[in-house]
Amino acid sequence: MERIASDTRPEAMLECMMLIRAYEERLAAMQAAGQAAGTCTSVGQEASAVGVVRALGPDDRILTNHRSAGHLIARGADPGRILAEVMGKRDGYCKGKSGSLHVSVKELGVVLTSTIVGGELSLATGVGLSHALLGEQGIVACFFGDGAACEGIFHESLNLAAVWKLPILYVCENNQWQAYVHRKETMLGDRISEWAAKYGMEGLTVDGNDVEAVHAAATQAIASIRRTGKPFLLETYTYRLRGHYEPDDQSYVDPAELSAWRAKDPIDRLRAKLLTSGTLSETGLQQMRQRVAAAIEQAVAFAAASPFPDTAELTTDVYA
Amino acid sequence: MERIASDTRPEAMLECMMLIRAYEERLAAMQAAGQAAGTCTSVGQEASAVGVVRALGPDDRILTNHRSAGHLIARGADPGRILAEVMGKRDGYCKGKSGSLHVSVKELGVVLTSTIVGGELSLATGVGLSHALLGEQGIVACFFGDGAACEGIFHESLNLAAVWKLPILYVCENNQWQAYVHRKETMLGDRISEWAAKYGMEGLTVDGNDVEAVHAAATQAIASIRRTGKPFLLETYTYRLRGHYEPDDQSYVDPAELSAWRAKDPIDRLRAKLLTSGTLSETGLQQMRQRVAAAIEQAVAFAAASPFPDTAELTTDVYA
Amino acid sequence: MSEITVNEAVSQALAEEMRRDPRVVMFGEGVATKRRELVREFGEKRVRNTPLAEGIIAGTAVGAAATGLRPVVDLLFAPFLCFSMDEIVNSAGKLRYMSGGQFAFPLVAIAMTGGGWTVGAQHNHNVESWFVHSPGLKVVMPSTAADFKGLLKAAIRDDNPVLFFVDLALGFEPGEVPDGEHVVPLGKAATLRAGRDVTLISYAKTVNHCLQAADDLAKAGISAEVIDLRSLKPLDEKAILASARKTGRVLVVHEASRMCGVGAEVAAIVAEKAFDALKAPVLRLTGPDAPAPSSYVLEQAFIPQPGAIVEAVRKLVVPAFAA
Amino acid sequence: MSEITVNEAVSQALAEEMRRDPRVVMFGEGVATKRRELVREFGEKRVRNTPLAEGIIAGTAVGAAATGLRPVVDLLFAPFLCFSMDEIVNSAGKLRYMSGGQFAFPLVAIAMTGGGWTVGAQHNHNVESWFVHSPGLKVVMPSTAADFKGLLKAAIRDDNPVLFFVDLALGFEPGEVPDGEHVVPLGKAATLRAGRDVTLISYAKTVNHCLQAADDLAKAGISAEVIDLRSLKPLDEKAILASARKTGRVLVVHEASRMCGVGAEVAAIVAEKAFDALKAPVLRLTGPDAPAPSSYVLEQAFIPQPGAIVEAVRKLVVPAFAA
Ligand SMILES: Cc1ncc(C[n+]2csc(CCOP(=O)(O)OP(=O)(O)O)c2C)c(N)n1
Ligand SMILES: Cc1ncc(C[n+]2csc(CCOP(=O)(O)OP(=O)(O)O)c2C)c(N)n1
Ligand SMILES: [Mg+2]
Ligand SMILES: [Mg+2]
Repeated sequence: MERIASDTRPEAMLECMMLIRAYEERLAAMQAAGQAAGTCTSVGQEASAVGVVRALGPDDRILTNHRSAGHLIARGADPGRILAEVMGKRDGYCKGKSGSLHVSVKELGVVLTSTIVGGELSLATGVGLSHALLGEQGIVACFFGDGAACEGIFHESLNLAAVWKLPILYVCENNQWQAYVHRKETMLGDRISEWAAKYGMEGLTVDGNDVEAVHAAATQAIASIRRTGKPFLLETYTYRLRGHYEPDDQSYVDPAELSAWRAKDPIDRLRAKLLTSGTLSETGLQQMRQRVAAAIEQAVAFAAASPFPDTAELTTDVYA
Repeated sequence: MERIASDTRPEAMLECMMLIRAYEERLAAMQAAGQAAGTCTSVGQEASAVGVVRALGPDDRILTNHRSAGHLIARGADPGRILAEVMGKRDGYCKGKSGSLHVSVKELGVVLTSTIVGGELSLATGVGLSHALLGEQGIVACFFGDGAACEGIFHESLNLAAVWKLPILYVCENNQWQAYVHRKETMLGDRISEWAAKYGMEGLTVDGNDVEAVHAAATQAIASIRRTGKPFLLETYTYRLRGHYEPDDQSYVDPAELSAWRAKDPIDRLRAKLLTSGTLSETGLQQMRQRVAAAIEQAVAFAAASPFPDTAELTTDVYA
Repeated sequence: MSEITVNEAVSQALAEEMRRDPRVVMFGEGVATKRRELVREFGEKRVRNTPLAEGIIAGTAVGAAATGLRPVVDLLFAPFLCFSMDEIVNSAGKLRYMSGGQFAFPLVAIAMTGGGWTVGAQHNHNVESWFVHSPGLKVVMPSTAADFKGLLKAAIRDDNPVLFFVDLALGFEPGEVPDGEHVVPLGKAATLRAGRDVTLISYAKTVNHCLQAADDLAKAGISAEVIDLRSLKPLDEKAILASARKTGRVLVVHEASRMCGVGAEVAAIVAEKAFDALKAPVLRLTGPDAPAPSSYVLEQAFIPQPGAIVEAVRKLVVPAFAA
Repeated sequence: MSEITVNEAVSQALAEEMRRDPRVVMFGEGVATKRRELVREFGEKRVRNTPLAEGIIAGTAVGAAATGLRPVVDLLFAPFLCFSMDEIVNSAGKLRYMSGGQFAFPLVAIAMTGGGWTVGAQHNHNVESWFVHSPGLKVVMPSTAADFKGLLKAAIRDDNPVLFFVDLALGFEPGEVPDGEHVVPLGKAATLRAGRDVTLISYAKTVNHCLQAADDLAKAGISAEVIDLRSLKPLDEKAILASARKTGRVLVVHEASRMCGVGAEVAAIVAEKAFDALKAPVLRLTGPDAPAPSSYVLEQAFIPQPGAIVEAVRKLVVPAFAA
């Protein structure tokens, strides 16, 4: 039985970000060692994931993209089952059938991880319609990248959501990269949230490396959606600190830009703040690190121990 | 041999608009009588077609949509050959293979009439790229509707044209209708030109029922494109006075809206103005009417006399 | 029984299923304008016009289906499906599997196609085989008013995504439809005429051409069995093979182009599984490898006509009769 | 002859054709990042990154092709072609015809697909048969480094739109490629191994599986001919039929799903035109009717493997050998 995580204390959000980071770095290391298939990490973007997801309620639903481990873990998904899925094991959330970039978890309200860039945008309106028509309480959070904002489906999705007044929180994680292409090569503007006005939708850009700011902005946006029923576009301005798809030597990345953003690491930032303010002690931090490390060891052991699916699974779950 | 029309005197533009109107009304009558297949007319929108097309030079290229008769005739296409195409006859511009909604005329620089809504938007950037890379002088005019502006390809096309600085005049003929759906059901805003800014593109809305205003705006926009190499979005705000696809009883149209727009008929307007100012005499107008009527009779006779294609044509022109 | 047209059969099916199940919703470009009676009965929330954007229309259906609704979307003409391929193929068809069975996608996408209205290749393209080839989807393409009604009802009740193709030349065709509840199961072919010498296998409007050809063949003493596939996926292999084994001669007829069409699949199945019963090569009579022309004469030449079917059958049968 | 990988063969073909013809341009998501050597040699105008938008990438290629350029676009993974279907099918494939021959569309669209990288069904889907079914397009899917080079060069020189599919498991496969100009004509199959008892017809990675199976079969005294189709459209009917007539037994093998796949077309052609020469049913061995799974064990089970090919051939051949 899955449990939706909901702790919004800064130290809980810090620990969650640390868990995401540890999970993804471990996975990247395993991949480099040939122990797991390639994947996309969200290193550097943990504040965006945790800040938004922890602002959601239990009835809300989530759709996300290929860089979804942070959203999943922030929602309470088990890193062991995520990793088992990445490794194509039977205990993965999707029985090993989806693999790394498409983990969905119905019990947690995670309808979709789409590795078709924009797939989450195309389904979100339908989930929003279900919420609107079936009298459900929750709203729909749809995470997508700045790259997805270049796809036509972005335009179609936002326009329809605005016209039909669907309860959708669009979250554009503007991490400056679209695989191997810098965002500046693909659009002339700088702020994707500004495109919201065109659809008659509210939009806002927030510092995506400040989890408390993200959380506050998301909370406000969600309140507005619950009140009005109308969609909202929140942009978390951030940076992809690792490569697009592991392994990736980032040879195409401007080192100056990269190190400028490294200096804004969202985990370092919150940790420093909490230590300085005394909210977190060094011992407390030490215990966090140990809990995170233990969780990762447990996850790796779980995934490693999980068997591969039976080949009979090849053709099950195709049709109802 | 086709001749590109270029006369921009108001009375020439009036006569051209009258020719378009006469052509389309005759075609609609033929369709009602079962003598021709269905088609989309541009009745009420002639000023947009003539104002823009007559602002183009001989090296410019045109891509347009299903409501293209006005653009074709304004460019100098022969109504007889257009009609022959609509009727599926051998002397149609496309040998009868395309039919009513897809007439292209290479010699006139008309690369495409797309009946896939948005098809013209998807090809326009490529034509623009050819112009930019092959050192050609001309710019590219791409006509599309307010409905096409809802398709994702609108977003993709404008964004790419802006990023690559392609010499494209996007002309959105905002006629308030998208087949059987009023534009207000499909978007919250009112001006499509305002979407241009989002792409870092210049945009402008002009009264689409005033041919001189349209011509002036297009001339200015084209000059800017020739000077800067950058795209421009011009919106001609107008109204579709007949139904979507002949025959169409317009039962779904608000009669008050329709009659308000009928009062702004672009042909009546210019004619009244030219008569009042003395640019055109009643006799001159009478002669115009006769020329137009004669041209239509000739076109109908030409199309009627043209044979159907040989069935061997079924499989020619598929591959090079 | 009452006689209604194919279009009326479709409208009846929609209304009945919306009445039966409040989760059924319908939307698309102009749906609310063209189906005023549905709006009147079920309200503007369940019957909607959309912006002109096939991608998000289909995507909205997929997302809605995953979370409790049972959408029916009208995508107008089959070539416009090109703008919905990601949503239909990559999402609707794959996400049940990719989620390990967590989500279901009960939705119906309706599209018109086929020659008869001289609308040209951007409104007329028989692409049903694309969806037969793609996993997770079902595909239906009826030929009679009764089947339009019964199969559309079954499609709406099915828990999988179903492509429902309407051959546009059939819209005003009248046909007898059983009164009361009438549901035709997906995956069952119909034998419209029994015969001994040859099997004609088809779907959509060319079924009628096969029936006409069978009449003509009967006059020439050749007894043709006519099978209407109705469902292209699941495909009724059993019915195909039973008839092929019975007559030993098979001609597959459809308007879609030949290469990798449904006819290729039927021929391949017969060549594999009824090989020992075959008395002649398996033939296909299909539209050519060309875009659909607009000109009426070319459009008619594109479609396999009864005369061409008779001729093809003669090639199959005459050697045997001559022998 | 020099030994290079498939990826190198593709790069060589691109560079050589861009050198030969200044109208050849290349663009797509990350093209300029990943092909720095082309940018260096031909400049940023001819080798471009694009925004992440497959529709306009393909559409730009179509418009450019109509007006004097010869674009090559990289659409990355085959499932992303779902976002380019309108541009490829409705525009590139149809507009020559719909314009009555006024415009030509010389362009190449490259896409990767196939199992081997465990990337799952949204990156791996063999949809080549969709394009074979659609008019006005050509389709190529090579298996050897030499053919990758030679066919890509031919595709770039062709005046029609060509879909060029890269089986991604083959990227690092080495192979002998003739030195100097090497162009392989579209539409010609290659007989990679001559045999007497059975014909194995395949394309892409499963050609290698057929060759391995043929080795094993040879040890069992069964002589298998192996044909690599290379071009799926135009399809080399002559080569298919000649071999079918020679051996009388045909097995078609591919990774794409069975229904309405290229195997169905090949089987249907054989069943029609080599009927009298057939000694056994025409068999197909294909991927299942399921999305491509990610898990390595399932992904391998999805792909027809040499062992399964041997088994299928035994079914075809043994009765005859036993008799
Ligand atoms: C439709 C589609 N096109 C291309 C790709 C290949 N691809 C995967 S991720 C990616 C970049 C996405 O950029 P963005 O949306 O900004 O998300 P980010 O990876 O930066 O989180 C690309 C091009 C894809 N998966 N799907
Ligand atoms: C992709 C696509 N979707 C739907 C249609 C059906 N259709 C033809 S014209 C039209 C309305 C187009 O509206 P707009 O772009 O505003 O042009 P207008 O007809 O008003 O000139 C529609 C929905 C089509 N031809 N192509
Ligand atoms: Mg990004
Ligand atoms: Mg309009």
